[in-house]
Amino acid sequence: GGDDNAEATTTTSTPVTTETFRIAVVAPSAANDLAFTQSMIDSLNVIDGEMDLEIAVTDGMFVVEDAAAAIRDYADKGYDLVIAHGSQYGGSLAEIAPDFPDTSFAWGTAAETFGLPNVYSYQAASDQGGYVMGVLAAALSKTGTLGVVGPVEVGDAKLYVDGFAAGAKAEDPAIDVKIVYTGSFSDVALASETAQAHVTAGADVLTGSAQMVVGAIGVASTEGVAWFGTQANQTQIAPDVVVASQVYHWEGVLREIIAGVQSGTLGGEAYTIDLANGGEVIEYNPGYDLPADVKAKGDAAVAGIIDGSIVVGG
Amino acid sequence: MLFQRGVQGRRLLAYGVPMAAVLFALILGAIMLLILDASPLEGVKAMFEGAFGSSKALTETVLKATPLLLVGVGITIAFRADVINIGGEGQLVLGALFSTFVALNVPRLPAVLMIPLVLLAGFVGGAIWGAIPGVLKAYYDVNEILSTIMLNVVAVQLMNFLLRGPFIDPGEIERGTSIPQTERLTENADLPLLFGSGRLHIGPVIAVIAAIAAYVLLWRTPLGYRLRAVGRNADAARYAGIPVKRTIVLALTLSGAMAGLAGAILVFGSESHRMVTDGSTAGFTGNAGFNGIVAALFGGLHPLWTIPASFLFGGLLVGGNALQRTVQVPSALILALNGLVVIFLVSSDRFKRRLLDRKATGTESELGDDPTGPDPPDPSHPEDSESINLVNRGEV
Amino acid sequence: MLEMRGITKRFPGVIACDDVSFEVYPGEVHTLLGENGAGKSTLMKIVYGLYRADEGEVFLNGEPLRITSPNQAISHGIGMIHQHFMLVPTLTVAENVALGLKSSRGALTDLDSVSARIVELGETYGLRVDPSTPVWQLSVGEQQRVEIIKALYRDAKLLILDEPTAVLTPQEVDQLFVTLRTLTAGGRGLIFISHKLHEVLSLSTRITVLRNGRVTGSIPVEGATRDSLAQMMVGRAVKFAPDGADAKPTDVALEIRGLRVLRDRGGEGVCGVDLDVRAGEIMGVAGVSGNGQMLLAETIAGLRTPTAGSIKIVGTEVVGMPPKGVRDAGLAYVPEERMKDGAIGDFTVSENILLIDHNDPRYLKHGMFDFEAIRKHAQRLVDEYTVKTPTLDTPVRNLSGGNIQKMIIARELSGTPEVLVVAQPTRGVDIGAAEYIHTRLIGQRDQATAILMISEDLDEIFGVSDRVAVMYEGQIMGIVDPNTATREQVGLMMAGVAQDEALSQPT
Amino acid sequence: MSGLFTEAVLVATIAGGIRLAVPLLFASIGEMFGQRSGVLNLGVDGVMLLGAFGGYYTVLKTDNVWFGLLVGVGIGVVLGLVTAVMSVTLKAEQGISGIGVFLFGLGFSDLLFQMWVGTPLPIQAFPKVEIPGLSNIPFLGETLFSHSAVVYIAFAMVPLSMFIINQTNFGMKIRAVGENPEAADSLGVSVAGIRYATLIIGGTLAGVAGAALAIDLKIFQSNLTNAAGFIAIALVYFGAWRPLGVMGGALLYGFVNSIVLQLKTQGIIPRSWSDIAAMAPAVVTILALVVVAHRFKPPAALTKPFERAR
Ligand SMILES: Nc1ncnc2c1ncn2[C@@H]1O[C@H](COP(=O)(O)OP(=O)(O)OP(=O)(O)O)[C@@H](O)[C@H]1O
Ligand SMILES: Nc1ncnc2c1ncn2[C@@H]1O[C@H](COP(=O)(O)OP(=O)(O)OP(=O)(O)O)[C@@H](O)[C@H]1O
Ligand SMILES: [Mg+2]
Ligand SMILES: [Mg+2]
Repeated sequence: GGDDNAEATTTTSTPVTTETFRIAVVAPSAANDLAFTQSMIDSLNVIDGEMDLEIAVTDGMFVVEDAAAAIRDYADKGYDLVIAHGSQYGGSLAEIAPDFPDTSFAWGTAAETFGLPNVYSYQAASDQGGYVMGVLAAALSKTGTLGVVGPVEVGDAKLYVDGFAAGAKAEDPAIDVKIVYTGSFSDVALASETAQAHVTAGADVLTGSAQMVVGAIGVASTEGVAWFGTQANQTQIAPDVVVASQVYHWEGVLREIIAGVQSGTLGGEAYTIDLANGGEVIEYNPGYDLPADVKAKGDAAVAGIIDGSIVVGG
Repeated sequence: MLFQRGVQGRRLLAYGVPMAAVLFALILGAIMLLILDASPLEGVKAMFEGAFGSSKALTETVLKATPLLLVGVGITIAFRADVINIGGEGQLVLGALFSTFVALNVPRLPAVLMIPLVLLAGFVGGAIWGAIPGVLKAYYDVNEILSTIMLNVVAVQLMNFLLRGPFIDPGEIERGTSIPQTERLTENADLPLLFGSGRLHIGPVIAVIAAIAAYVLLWRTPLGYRLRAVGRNADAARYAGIPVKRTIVLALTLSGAMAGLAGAILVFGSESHRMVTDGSTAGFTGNAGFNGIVAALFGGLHPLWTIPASFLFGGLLVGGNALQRTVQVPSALILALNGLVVIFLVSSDRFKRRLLDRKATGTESELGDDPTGPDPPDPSHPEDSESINLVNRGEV
Repeated sequence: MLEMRGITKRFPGVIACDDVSFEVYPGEVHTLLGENGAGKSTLMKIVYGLYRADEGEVFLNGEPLRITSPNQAISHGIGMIHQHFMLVPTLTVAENVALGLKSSRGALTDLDSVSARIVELGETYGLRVDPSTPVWQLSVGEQQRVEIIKALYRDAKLLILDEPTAVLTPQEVDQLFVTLRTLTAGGRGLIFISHKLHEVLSLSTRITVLRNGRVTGSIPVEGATRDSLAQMMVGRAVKFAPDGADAKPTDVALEIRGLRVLRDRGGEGVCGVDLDVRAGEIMGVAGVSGNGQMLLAETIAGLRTPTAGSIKIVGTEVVGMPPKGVRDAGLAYVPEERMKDGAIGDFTVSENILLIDHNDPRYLKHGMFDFEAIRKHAQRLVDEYTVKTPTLDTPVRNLSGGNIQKMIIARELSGTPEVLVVAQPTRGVDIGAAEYIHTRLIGQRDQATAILMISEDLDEIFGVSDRVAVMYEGQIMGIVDPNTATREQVGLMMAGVAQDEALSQPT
Repeated sequence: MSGLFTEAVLVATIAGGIRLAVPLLFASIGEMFGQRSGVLNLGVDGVMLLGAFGGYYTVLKTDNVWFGLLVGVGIGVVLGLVTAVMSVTLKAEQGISGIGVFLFGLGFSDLLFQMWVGTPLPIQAFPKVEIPGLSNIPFLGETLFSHSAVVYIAFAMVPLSMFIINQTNFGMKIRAVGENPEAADSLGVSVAGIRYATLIIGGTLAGVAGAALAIDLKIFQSNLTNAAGFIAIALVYFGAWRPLGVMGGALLYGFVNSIVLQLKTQGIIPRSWSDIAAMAPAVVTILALVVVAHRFKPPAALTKPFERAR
């Protein structure tokens, strides 16, 4: 089937009732990466069902300068909102946005708007979800050893991993969280071996961030150890071992940004999705037999973070 | 006179060959577009307009061509000394890191000093990353294909390490976002814009100057003579008193330096005026280390011909991205299309050479090769003639 | 058995063969004679399917023959020993012979049976060589035997030998001729190419002379003399013994003391050599190939580092200097293997002439080449040494071997070297050119250059040298006066007989 | 520190090193054949990627890993043929032509993946084959004789290729063509034919390398190989064009990677140094070659297209 993801890669426009709102997304990895880029595309598609949108996607822009050119071009072509969906694009956006004062830009995941009136930023408090995962993982672990497969210790991945470690320690101060950054976002084989090394070292629960973790998930399923996912729902990769995934729902942020743009506010706001505002959702794998007491600890952590009794990170 | 016209015709035909090859690749691309339910005509139009259709498009193309040209010029120099440099990616990165280091440490230097200094730093960084495989080859017999590939791997990690640690924007630590990038580098190091505004900076001019310099070096100076002599017959060069090992090191050093210069230009001529990594070299270089090799070949491994070749190849890359945006096909298609173009280009190269050779044999000259005249004599295929046997047999 | 009619072959800028007709009968040795670049090799490559003739026809045993590849030539019973061997150095003798043949063991190699047959052939034709040795370890003479075995193994009826003797020692040549006579006695036809007239006269049954791609005559060997052949080749009389005033040697310009040098493949190749060459004399170095002469020459040139000893060029110690330093000290050097060491095939004639002095300010203007000056210089040398080349911009690889040699000698003598080391100066060079080169060497000597001339050609050694050093197993056996010593005496010394013993032999 | 030298860790390190070496081994043995005959093929990574996708997709659809491997073979043959047409018949510049195949493979495998699969779904893995008797040997059994079937196939390629190169007529021709194509040609050996054959072998093994990688990881993703094809090329130089040497190189690369991972897991290499540690395999490979490289010479005709004079 050639058009499984047609909506992600081709322009869709519903019949014009009011004025069509035009959004362009520039993203580093593939639109269906089951991770960072897909979380944004999925969210846009949800909104697309609610209002009259025209969505253009340029994915696979891992070359920052190419992404910058795409951002510029979309702005030039009069898109109402250009989303620079990659933290590495920020530097470029800071230079491009002032050239297009009438265009609204959104940048994520990031915390900064450079003080520009036409730049929104959005980020995910992935450490919150990470914390919950850490609590769950520590509670689930029989060996007292957890394994983390990280890419390079930066950005969203670092935030998630740090949250995970904090959550695990909070649940069980004696727990051993082994964190390995492989040094690559794309080396699937190395991620797989890292997972294997964790298992050898006694880990019975694994997690990891970035697109190369598919290799680690494979090992988790072969070895029958539990896996916690992030950024997108990873259940379908290994239905038997994925316990839960932290999933980003950007819809809320997007709705606010679009509303803002339509009412003439082109930027200046920094959004964070988190557990409290429903942008981050812990999606459990219904097929995984998670002990009720463990799940209760996870729910308690979520509640604690939402009511402020648990503070994650700085 | 008639004969003369025949030669001209054939030369035109010869230069038509690569064009035809690109066209052929594009036709295959059009078929892929059809399969993806997109209009090939619209695609071609988008591509052309995206690359050459407006001053903005041309600017993008020229900027894209700049690292290709510099890397390509470096490839040419190495190739003439019979060295294959696949380390462009790593050398670009090292050039960028060196120049970034300078900009981070002496940010207050006035622009007149700052700009030459960061360019020099890039040059030096790339030169060092080229000199390493050079020394390994000349003095330890380590094949440069192996060492340049391995050094590319090392360069990525070095970049990640530095941008994650010592070079990181302090703001990233403060905000806890930890994006592996430097702060916006000092404005004193921004490459001056050619027309005062817009995006076109002096980078392309530097690249063209470098290409001309490489041409002069290779064909008008004793140093270039030595590079070429070592490339064609190292034994004879040694016999004639040319320091072969040092010349090999020099070839890779210069080759790396060109890539390093490109790295500096990529940083200080970028939109963001900072260095940022996505964890891979390509995220920073845009594969220029590889594409530069292609541009050099497209240019017949001649520094001057590499100028238009880089421009066209840069246009292809920029046009490809525009095609992706306009027709909304997956970006992977563009990469595949680039691959096809390269495949057809290199495959057609022999036809072009044949056409050129037929008039050139026996009278071709490298000495004082006229840049506006015929293509350089076929450098890569001395075995065109059976007399290579003489050389081979010498080792028996 | 072979007949060629009206063969014409053009290369850009030259007609290599111009309406050549030529035939070979079974049991005969038909020699092709001609100056360098006359078209001999080209003609033979046409027979062997390496080149295609532009015009003309080839018949084999009366049948018209269209050979487009060596493979076809082989299957028609034609074998060729190339001017430059066609051997794979990393393979063993047996593997080189077996290459391309059907194996009796199907997909597996059958080197044992091939080896047995090689030994058998070796015994029949006097071509002894160890089948299991890798070819790179063989001496040139042995390699040539492998080439002949290859052809015989494939049962070649017609054998082409393109300058087979150029790189052989006199003993090896004698041995080869014995083999070749055995072959013709068995009814095989031979085409032989050589520049050495005495060889031609002793081996051939018929001689065809080429000049500028055209046949100038085809005569039976009876009645042919060196002078008549030379006349046909060059178009004028050739002097075989160059004359010149006697040497007037002065001070020692090249002083070698206790020199020891290792071979590439282990073992000492030069074992304690002391030698003085004075300005204004030609010191000939006689010796069978492989006795360290080349190591000696390369060490003097700075291309090798000795393990012990000293080399002084007009008083300057050059051991430890890079080749450039040695040249700056006053050395010029004509290497043995011209295409490997002496010239860059892809470079043009003028670029090659520039090889040793591309840094010379005379050819530079503002640090860049002064092409006008370079061209003038190159043109002068090409004219002076009659290097046959279409243009100065022709790649040297397209020149014939002899012309490349002349170009190298022209280049090396163009400075005014204090010391000239020249190895095999006329190897593969036609007699006219050889005469000229000898004259130039003597001329250079008379300008007070010290010349060390290494040669395996005793005619050359005796004709040109003022003194002769004989080398054997890395040592100088002695130094003799060519005017008093005989060839036999030198030959004995070359075989390791001590000087006093050799000189006491009756002459 | 305590955990480092336990037997379990040692076993895991060795087994991991072997697993990481497998795709490299397949690909570099294949590349070695091409280079022995005088052709440098820089397109290995592209072929691996297409083989990886083909293998993955086939297993996804058929649930049969052997079909997947077979499709890897098929893709390899086709691309080997393409490479041969380019480098042998059209005599394209070898230092460059492979880059086209690499870029094409990188893009096209991803394109097909996005068109036909979309989001990554897991597939079956190779069955583990415990060699009867041997796999029960303490320590050695676990490290060496308890792997998936492809691992054994990969290592079986080593003696097999040694046999082909050294004992068969075909191998002799490969060596001759790579050293002195003129000489081989003058004896009627088809230089082009031999080079076509070696490039098809090379393509096949690269295709298998990719398929084996994808099936072993049970997944496909854009740029799955992460430039392993280039490493494989480098390892041919490392192994001095000899099967045993190439195997040594692949194992060295795999082991250094595996050891570094274990050290990271054990916390011996601090996290702040993880990028620096990731340089280790490349650096060690270069350093190892510095020690031994001068002893070996590449095939004399490597990178030089052969053309008979006319
Ligand atoms: N491949 C080629 N391209 C151009 N010219 C060539 C080529 N091969 C030979 N020639 C020219 O053809 C002429 C004949 O060359 P050939 O090698 O047949 O001479 P030869 O008689 O064998 O000389 P020598 O005695 O020096 O070996 C020469 O002028 C040479 O420069
Ligand atoms: N390791 C070895 N195994 C077998 N034969 C060898 C080996 N080393 C040298 N030889 C033989 O010795 C001969 C001479 O060796 P070498 O070239 O080192 O001496 P040379 O002084 O340079 O001789 P020439 O005067 O011919 O140049 C070679 O042709 C070869 O046959
Ligand atoms: Mg000849
Ligand atoms: Mg020798």
